[in-house]
Amino acid sequence: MPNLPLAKAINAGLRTAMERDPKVLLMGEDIGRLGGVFRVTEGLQKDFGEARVLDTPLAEAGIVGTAIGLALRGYRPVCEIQFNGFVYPAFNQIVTQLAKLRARSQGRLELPVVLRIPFGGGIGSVEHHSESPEALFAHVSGLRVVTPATSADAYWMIQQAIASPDPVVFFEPERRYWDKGQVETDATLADVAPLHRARVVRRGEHVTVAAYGPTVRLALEAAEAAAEDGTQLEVVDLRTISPLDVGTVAESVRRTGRLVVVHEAPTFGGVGGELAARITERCFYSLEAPVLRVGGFHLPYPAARVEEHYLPGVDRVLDAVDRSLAA
Amino acid sequence: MPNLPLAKAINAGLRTAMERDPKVLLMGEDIGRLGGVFRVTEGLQKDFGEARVLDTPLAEAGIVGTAIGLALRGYRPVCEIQFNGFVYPAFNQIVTQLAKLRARSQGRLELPVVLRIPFGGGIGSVEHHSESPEALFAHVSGLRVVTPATSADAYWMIQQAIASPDPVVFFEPERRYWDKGQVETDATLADVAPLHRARVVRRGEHVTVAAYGPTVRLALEAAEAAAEDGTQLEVVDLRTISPLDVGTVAESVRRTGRLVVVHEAPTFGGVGGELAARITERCFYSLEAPVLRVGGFHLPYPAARVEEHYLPGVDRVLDAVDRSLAA
Amino acid sequence: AQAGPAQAEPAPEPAGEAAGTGVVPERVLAKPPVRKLARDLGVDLAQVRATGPGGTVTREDVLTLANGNGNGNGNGTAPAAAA
Amino acid sequence: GFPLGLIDADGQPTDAGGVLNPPPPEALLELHRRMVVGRRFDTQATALARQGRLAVYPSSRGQEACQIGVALALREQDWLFPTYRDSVAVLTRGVGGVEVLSMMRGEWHCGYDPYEHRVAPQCTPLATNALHAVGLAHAARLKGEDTVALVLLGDGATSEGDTHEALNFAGVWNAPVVFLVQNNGYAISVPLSKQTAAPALACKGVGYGVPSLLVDGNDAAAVFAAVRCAVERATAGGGPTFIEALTYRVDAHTSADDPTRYRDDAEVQAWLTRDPLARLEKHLRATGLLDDERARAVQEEAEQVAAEAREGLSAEVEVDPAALFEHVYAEPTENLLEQRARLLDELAEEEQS
Amino acid sequence: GFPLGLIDADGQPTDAGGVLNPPPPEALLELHRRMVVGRRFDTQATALARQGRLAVYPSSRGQEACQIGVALALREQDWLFPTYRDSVAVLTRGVGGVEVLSMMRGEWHCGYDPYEHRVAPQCTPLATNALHAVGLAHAARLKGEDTVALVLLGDGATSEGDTHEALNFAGVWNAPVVFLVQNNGYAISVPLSKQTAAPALACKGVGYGVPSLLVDGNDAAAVFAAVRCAVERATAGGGPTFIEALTYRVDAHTSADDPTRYRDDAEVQAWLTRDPLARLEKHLRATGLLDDERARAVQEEAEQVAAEAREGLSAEVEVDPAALFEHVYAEPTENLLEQRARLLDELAEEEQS
Ligand SMILES: Cc1ncc(C[n+]2csc(CCOP(=O)(O)OP(=O)(O)O)c2C)c(N)n1
Ligand SMILES: Cc1ncc(C[n+]2csc(CCOP(=O)(O)OP(=O)(O)O)c2C)c(N)n1
Ligand SMILES: [Mg+2]
Ligand SMILES: [Mg+2]
Ligand SMILES: [Mg+2]
Repeated sequence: MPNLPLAKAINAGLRTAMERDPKVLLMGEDIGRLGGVFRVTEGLQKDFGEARVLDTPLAEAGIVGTAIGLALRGYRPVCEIQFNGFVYPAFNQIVTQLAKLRARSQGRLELPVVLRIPFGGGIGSVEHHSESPEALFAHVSGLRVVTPATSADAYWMIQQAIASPDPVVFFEPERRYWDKGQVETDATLADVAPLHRARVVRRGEHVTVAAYGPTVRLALEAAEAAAEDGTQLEVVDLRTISPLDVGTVAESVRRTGRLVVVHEAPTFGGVGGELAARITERCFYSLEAPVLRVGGFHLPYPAARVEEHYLPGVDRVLDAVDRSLAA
Repeated sequence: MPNLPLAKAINAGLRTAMERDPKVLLMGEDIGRLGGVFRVTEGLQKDFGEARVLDTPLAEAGIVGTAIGLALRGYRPVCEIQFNGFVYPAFNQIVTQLAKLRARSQGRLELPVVLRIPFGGGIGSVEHHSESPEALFAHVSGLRVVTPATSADAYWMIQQAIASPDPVVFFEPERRYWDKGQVETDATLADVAPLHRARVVRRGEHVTVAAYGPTVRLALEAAEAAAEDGTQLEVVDLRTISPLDVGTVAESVRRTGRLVVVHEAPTFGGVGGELAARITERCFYSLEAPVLRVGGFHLPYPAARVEEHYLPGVDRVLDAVDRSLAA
Repeated sequence: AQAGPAQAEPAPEPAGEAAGTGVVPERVLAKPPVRKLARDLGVDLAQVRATGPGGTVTREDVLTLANGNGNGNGNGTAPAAAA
Repeated sequence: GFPLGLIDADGQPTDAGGVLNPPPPEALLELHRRMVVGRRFDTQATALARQGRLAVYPSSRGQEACQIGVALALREQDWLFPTYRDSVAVLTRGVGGVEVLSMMRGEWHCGYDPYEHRVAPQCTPLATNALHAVGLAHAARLKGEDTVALVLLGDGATSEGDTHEALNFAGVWNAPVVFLVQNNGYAISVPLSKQTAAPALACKGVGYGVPSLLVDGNDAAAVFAAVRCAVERATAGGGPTFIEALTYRVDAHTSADDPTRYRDDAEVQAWLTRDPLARLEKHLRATGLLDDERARAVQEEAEQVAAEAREGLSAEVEVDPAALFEHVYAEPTENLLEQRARLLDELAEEEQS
Repeated sequence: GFPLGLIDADGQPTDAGGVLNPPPPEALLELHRRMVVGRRFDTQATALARQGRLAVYPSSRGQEACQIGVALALREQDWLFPTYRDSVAVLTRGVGGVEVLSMMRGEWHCGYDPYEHRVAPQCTPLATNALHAVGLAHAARLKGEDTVALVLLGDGATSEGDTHEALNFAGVWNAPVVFLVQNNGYAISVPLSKQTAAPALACKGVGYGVPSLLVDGNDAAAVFAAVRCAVERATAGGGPTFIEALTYRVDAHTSADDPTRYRDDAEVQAWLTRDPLARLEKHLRATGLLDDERARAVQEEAEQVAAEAREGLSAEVEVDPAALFEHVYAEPTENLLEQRARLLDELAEEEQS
């Protein structure tokens, strides 16, 4: 059971998927010879050739648009968007085409395209490299949106995303790329948890904390800290953003009576609002406190020097936990 | 006090703004000689000339991108996006540039650009002509997002949007273009309600219903119907989506204890979720029932033949009201 | 769920709203599970004497009245408990 | 001379500078037959829109040489990526008349199986389909299949960034794809002079290393020959071709449009003298290929197609709102199932009351 | 010959086919001085990035002829729209060294007042700035001002749809704008051959009716002359110009990049023989315009600029997190004020503990 950094786990997952299915192609800017700016595709062009790992021209609409055409003939393109802030040139292709062609064709056209997007901050980068745009994709029907928080999930979820008959936007937490974790590579796709299920990653009775991608580790750190004060947090790794696994969270909240949602994206219009609304609908009479959200301010993501003030940290999570308990 | 259809009220507002300030320019596809596909700009090119009412090439990124350049030199471009479904080619310019250049320049660059976008369904149109993408813009900081529901608001809000030093996304409810309403054109911009305030448009004690744009009339119709059964709905026209005027809604909910939010966009990830979360945070102890949302299904907007099943109607609003009262 | 920490600190929200606006809320203030408890026990919240922070009705307030050893004051707007 | 043509407005043969191969007689007759049918279908659809049987209809009247030239020049295994304006090309490719009009009728789907006739759904967001065509063409190359993709674009659509990205990818990948721009003079109300300062749209290919042709888009023989030539080049590994076909939209942009606001009738009249159908008919009559009998038979067939469309569209369709939820994903999500259940409840309740 | 040049790699004058006007001696000396300073600044910035004083730095080493040629050819009233790679051009335009590096230092803002030197914020989302330049140029025309906008683009950026839309709008509006592409051979790791199949990027202008030039981008005199020529044309109402400057990125893409993964050192070495600074120096020495004394003075000035940057960047900056909330809107929204208050509370609490 190898111990892999998250980036390497995705690399391994891509490799496995490419070995299993010759229709899996990788496309993107600098993913071939360079192996991607985060080296997630390192070595794959060398081993699978230029026909299966394509260094495309620099044009995101072009990447997604041609991926759609490839998918129409049975390919399963996995497109790398180099950084979160550069997905927008492709937004038209994603929203009006990739997401809708299945419905427009009454299910006759299937587009098993995966868009890999590194997201989130904390790596000291410059502007447009640390944003969290997942809510913009979740609102668009026809897309599936997921994000792994650990190496094990990264390895399996990328394979599940590729195997999915639907387009999947696969967000990769930049600041967790180098975090290591055990990966059970001997299992099979059928054995592992389904792509669209949240997972309780720590049990606790006082407050449920829901997080995804980069904030899962943060939530776990907060849980450690809270435990020292005698407060037991239950941490849910959402894993899937669209569809949201509201059931798993609701089950937890019915026990704890309290929920804090943590993400890096601005709270305003973010995924936390949706989860808060849904949980409040489902668990109204169990709620001892309003669902609280911890997230980014409604600001352009600020570059390296100021990001520590922007990013939700353990203190902010604990503060929300306290406010929840005080209600 | 003229009685104007909403489209004509916007036309009149544009005209007034252009007369007052020679820096106001209109740009877009077919807005000049044709007067726009909804005729909102009718007659303006004739009266103000081709230099101030520009028929642009067919390229939305081009429209918004050049509008930014024009704004850098003091112009106030008002861009028409022909239909909601065609704003996405401009999304990159809107999100990474229009919304962020003020912050990136520490406030030295001011971009008083207005994007007019007809939105919502109910006019029997084909695909991509009836969508409600406002949540995608609300999540993006640096943009202001508003929508008028009446001719009077249309007339004044478009002028306020143009006068705003910030970029404003101005959503126009397509199916209300032909609805007539009194417009008090003799007032001044300083007299009328501020751009970013919600308004209680009907008083009632039992349930608050918040709506915006095309659904305001729907909410009022529901209130009429409910009143016949003795249920008094308080109807709030949000008017502003970003920033949201949560205070006005909270004040109402503290009295009624119940809130139903109505919009045409899919509820999943929509503006209703944000409002629900915020109101629940602020009015937790006043809420007799969870905030309920009435909105579009999480589907591609279906064209003419099926839209009546998709669009929220009076029955769905009343059903939510009943569910709220039953909680 | 735990009552301990909740009693240690006043709930900021209702207190803030009531104090901040100077407007006496017209509704009985209670969190949803307390509302449910009252309903399950057949207690009219308006009859409960509210002792929670910011004039909120607590679970104990409901139980007190339900057990017959409370005297409702009828308006549910008891002064905020001392913080 | 430019644009390249094979049959001039008076039906006289020209030589297209030897660049294009004149189609054989059977091909010319087939072009004629399908143009007659296509025009009749188009007229019928416009009438149906006027009657409210269609939500809207964008006519291709006057552009039949492009519609039919393209559809017939493609081989069975080739793919067509049409726009909303290309109903006649789609019809000619084999899709049934009622199916072709599904979108315009207000359905939530394109109405046909794209794989059956290798026709992508008619595309509304302009120029997005150009990239799909390039991707599909590249897929064919990867698979070693002899398939060419052809995308139809309007003059206005060439201004969109996606057209540029598509040409660029096509050039770099040497993809077997044909870009055919029907330059019909207008993007709704905007004339070409406000759309581009290029001397001709066909110049654009140069910037991508993509060979380009400018053809008379009202000359079905020329369009057919140009597309054939491009398809053959692509098949031989020669890569993409960009074809600008100069034509004119005789009718309104759609049934909802009022063209008198932005163009003179004189302009329309001038173009009517270059009518693609009349010129081919003249040519075929002059060369003795077409006689009255065949002309009558063709006209009857056209009436038949129109009648079928008319009848098909006057039949009330069962609307199944539940079907809306079927194809958003391969399997509906729980969220969609809940939403569907709610809708079905509503409908059941309505039934009762 | 192509590309057009005025001074070859050995410092010998060439005639650029008479197309370009050789700059006068003072201009050549100024080009030299600024290139020496620019290169030193660039080396310094790379070093600061290595030391962690900058979050990242994209070097323009080897591209000084473009950076300086452009900056000096523009007139005071003209506007420059630079990218992340164009720090040296921005510096040369008058922006202070520390300010130029603000973004790369990890600030949340560009660091300078765009109106002071008429330099837009350095732009990261590729090609978006091209449209801003066209809009600003059009604004100048509307106002009747004699202002030209110049946008810097990379070879990779020409693949983005926005570049195409910008060229098209510029052509249609006949806008006084210059597109200058520094074709430095790579977009990060992707060589030009995978970026386009065009024989040259300069061919692209044809498709927009925009006159184009291909110049030797390592020849500062040629770049200067080409831009001057374009500016004069624009000023005279001649509209936009597209200039491809052939050059090479000698250093890594940024300080975070490892170019050995995608290119041979031999290629770099070959380009070093075409160094823009060395050739101009050779030329100036040969023509007697540059002597040791001036060379030394220039070098000293360069050291001075580097020292200032070094010191400026080693000074710790006060970070005011509250400032983040100031400039999102002209007036912060209530929501932002609440968020700011929350942050300030947090910080106050941290202070205490
Ligand atoms: C991205 C996008 N923007 C705007 C529209 C609205 N629209 C529909 S057709 C049209 C004009 C298209 O002109 P052209 O490409 O010349 O094709 P034609 O209609 O003449 O066949 C416009 C602006 C659209 N469909 N897609
Ligand atoms: C829209 C967009 N996509 C991707 C990137 C990431 N990126 C930054 S620089 C770069 C390469 C740019 O190459 P080129 O235009 O040739 O300029 P150069 O770096 O060589 O100066 C890429 C892909 C970006 N900044 N913007
Ligand atoms: Mg056209
Ligand atoms: Mg684009
Ligand atoms: Mg480059």
